[in-house]
Amino acid sequence: MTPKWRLIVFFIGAAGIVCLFALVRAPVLRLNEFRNRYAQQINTRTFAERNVTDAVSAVNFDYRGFDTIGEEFILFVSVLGSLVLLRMAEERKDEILLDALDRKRDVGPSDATRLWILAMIAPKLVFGVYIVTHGQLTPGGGFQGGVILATAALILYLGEGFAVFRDVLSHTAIEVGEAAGAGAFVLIGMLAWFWRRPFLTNILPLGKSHELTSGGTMALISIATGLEVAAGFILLLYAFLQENLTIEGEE
Amino acid sequence: MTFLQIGVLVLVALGGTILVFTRDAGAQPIVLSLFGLILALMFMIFQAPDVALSQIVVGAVGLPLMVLLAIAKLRRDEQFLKREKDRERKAQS
Amino acid sequence: MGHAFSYAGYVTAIWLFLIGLYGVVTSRHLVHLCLSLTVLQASTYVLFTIIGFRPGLPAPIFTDGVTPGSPAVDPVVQALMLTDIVVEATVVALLLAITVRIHRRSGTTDPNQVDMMRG
Amino acid sequence: MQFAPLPVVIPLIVAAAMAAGSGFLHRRVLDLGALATSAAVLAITLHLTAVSSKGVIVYWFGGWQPVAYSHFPIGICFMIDPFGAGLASLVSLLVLAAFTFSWSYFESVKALYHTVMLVFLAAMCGLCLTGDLFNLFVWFELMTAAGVALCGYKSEESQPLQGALNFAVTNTIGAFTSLIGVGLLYSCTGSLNMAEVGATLSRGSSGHSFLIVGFLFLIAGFLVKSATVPFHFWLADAHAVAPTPVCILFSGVMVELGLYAIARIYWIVFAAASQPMMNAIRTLFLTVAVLTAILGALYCYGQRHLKRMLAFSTISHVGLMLLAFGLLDPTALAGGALYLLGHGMIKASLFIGAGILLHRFRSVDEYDLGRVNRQIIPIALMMIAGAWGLAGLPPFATYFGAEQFEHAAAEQHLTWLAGVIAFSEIMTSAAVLRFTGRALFNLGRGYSIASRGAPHIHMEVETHGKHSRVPAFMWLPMALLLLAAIFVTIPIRHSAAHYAAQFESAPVYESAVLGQNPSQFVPPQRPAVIHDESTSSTWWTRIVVVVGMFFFALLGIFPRRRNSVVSRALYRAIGYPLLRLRPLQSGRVGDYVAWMAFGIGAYGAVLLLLR
Repeated sequence: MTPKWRLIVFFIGAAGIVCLFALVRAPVLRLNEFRNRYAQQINTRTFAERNVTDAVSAVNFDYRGFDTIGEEFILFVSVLGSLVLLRMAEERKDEILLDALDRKRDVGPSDATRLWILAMIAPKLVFGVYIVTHGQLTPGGGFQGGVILATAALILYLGEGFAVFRDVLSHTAIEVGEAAGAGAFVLIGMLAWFWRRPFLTNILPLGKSHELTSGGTMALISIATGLEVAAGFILLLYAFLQENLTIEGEE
Repeated sequence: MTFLQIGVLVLVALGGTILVFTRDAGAQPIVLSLFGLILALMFMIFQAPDVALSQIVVGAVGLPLMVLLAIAKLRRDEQFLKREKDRERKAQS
Repeated sequence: MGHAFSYAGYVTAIWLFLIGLYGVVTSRHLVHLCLSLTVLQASTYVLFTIIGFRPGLPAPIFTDGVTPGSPAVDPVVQALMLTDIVVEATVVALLLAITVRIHRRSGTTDPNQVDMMRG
Repeated sequence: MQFAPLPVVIPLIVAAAMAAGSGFLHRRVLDLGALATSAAVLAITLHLTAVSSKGVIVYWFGGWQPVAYSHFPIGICFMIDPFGAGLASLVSLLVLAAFTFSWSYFESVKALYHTVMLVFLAAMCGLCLTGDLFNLFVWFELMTAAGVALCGYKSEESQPLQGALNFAVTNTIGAFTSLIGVGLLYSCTGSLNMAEVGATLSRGSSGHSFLIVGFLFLIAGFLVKSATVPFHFWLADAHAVAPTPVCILFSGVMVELGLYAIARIYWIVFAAASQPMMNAIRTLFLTVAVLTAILGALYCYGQRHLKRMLAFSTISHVGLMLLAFGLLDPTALAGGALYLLGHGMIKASLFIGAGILLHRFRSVDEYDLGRVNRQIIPIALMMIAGAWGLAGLPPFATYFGAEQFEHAAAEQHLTWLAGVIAFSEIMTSAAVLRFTGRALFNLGRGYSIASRGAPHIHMEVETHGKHSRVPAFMWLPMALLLLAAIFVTIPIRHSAAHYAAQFESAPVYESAVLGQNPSQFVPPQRPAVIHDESTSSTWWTRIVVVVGMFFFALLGIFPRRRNSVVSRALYRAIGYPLLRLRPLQSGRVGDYVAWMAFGIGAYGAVLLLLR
């Protein structure tokens, strides 16, 4: 198709889509008696049933925890897919070149900059861990905290270069961490199964409200998610950074 | 209050439009990051702090970062391919 | 009928959906195509947000000042959006990896020039 | 039912364990583990099929039974009936076949291949069993992510990448459209559970246009997945280039899962509420089905690359299965289910055949091959048997399936649909026969008119080891799948109609899921029947199909001189339309997305105008 015809086809379709949306305007915008019953059930019961204060985390990790398993594995598989596509394993043999490159990189950022950058890592780590562990109490949880932890690794790379990044965060260890995080979530679900309860049943003691231990398995799931997400994002960083450097090394 | 809500929605629509019409690779990560921030702001205003936090770490930091790295890699590959071609040409002549 | 914000949100969602589609259709660079996809997906965020929002109600986090069990904004759609955000990030990562790979193999990032198969 | 979550949970755990141990696990350990896992999942899903035949199994994750919440579903459930569990069994059978085939297959980059395949298995099982709309979206997206990763697995060439790109972009956009549909329905019904949403909609306050638009957006993603016109373009690009074991799953089940989801959504969520619009919906689906079947068959006949040929044949057969669903009749649906099982197995078997040729001769191109080899003759014979099955001829399950929906079409005074079915069967099987004749028996000369302009795709070798022989774990699954496609009819042929009638009655699922009443299914007044007596008209159609199949196959192998009457007529009927149609399959993702937008608009327009 020529670009012109492509646009014509698209605009005909787009006009149709606009009409469709316009037709359903009223039922979507009007409040009916059904609209918020799911939300009401969750909002009224979360605290009483699960001792947690963040209803969103309760939905994510308990009421609809099974969705979150699927979501974790979407992340897991996409990271693996990106690794396959960027061919990590194949390019391992070029690591010798990388070493030569790292020596060249000695004239990187100045010491002062490095210090500043490194000084940011510790608070990042603390913040990330805080977000992961307080998922059931305040906004946040394994997912958000995991990404924050991964950005700490990025700062390490910016400050110290790829060699240090690679030494501190061994690729194999991160891979194992990612798989362990994803697997742990499923295993926590299986815990109840072995007690002949439905998969993902929250069988641990629910603890006291407003405390870290509240919510039973929710805290554990949040930590597993955090591990998986942090490791997954670091692996993505690895994939993109390493290939960059391989090319550079060939110069 | 409604004013604020409508304002941020208009910003979101504008941000999306600008992002789609940004064809310059250098500007794309920045515009994407701004768009992510606007979305996070929208989530804050509409009382969704969990989603806002997640949008800030992913939409405003993680995603633009990946795009940045990918663009950098594309540029390096470009140079690499060009050099390969030059080398081939030299070898032929 | 609904509130003003929900009209604005609805229109915004439709607009983002269409402009994102338009971006994908007219894209000449695979990175740009990924970004258009994020715009497309933002339409689902906006739609879910306005569906869940109730003016005057607090966020569904029952800590300071919010009595547990009292009405709040819909937490279910927020949980769905969290999933949605992860999906978006990972899909874009995959597509960027494909982009880099395509560029390596065929030296182009224009989706209109990578056609080796047709017919 | 304690086993219900295992088809999803076991592959996920094994996948995570394999990824964790990828550094030190030996390749054979991975192979054995993957085989054992898929065999276990097969056993469990077969067991679930057997148990669910006594009544729908509902499994609440986290133990959130709605009974405690005034019958409001607060968690996620699996809703298992013989159709869903049977489809999950087909999924795990084909995954087992794929893993068997890949025993000596390409080197795995660590454990990535096995891991991603297992996650793919889990996602497909989840899609078959779930009873929750958002959960459906999650498995859909997981399927897409795993599929894209697998499709681009051999990314040394550019074509797999192009296929993966088109696959990823079109399916992702489809998924987002479906998500908008989920949002629309949630806004109106306040629930995500299929049965609850269906019950709320049927209480009815939302209006017809809302139902149409919600339905359309919700199924848009699955229309893309099941490759109906005009959402079908990505399929050929992705299937032609993916590694063979992945093709087995793509064509054998993934596409059909899209259809399954559409049928499930329609019957549980919308059927009761959209009763007055049933005719419009039937017209839409039949039109689309006819277009898909004819277009796919034409393209299929016009290919020279075996995998691409089979991919287009899948599109054509999806049209037939959509036809079976679109008749909105339990007999037709039962036939469609039977057809789906038979087609999945036959198509998987043919793709294994393509994999064997690629292993043996490093090519699957009709004109590049052309070597008679005594060793390859059994494979060639199995290809012919596969073509026979694609043509819907006895004793394959496809025959018994097609027979049923032809009957149902005749009952609705749509006898002409039999012609469309026959056309699709003739062209797809003739293409495979033509390929076998030319490539494996070295028959024929010159180029067939139909191949003009067909893409020539270079394939890379996927296997290592000796290329001079065909190992047993390659030909054995091919033969066993063909046998399975014959014998699968015996246990299910007579019960299929009963479960099809159950599948189409939402109240059964509502009472089972929401737990208000006992969930015993009472068959409707006029029970769906399996037609046992083969009327003379079906025999006539079969004879036409056999004659047509050999006619077009021979015509492709021995093209006549250019100005003979036959070849001019053939050019007008097949060659010319193909030449005009080929540019549409442009390989450019922008075109495909434009057509998707067009498709959504057009489907909506048809439904709104006919309502």
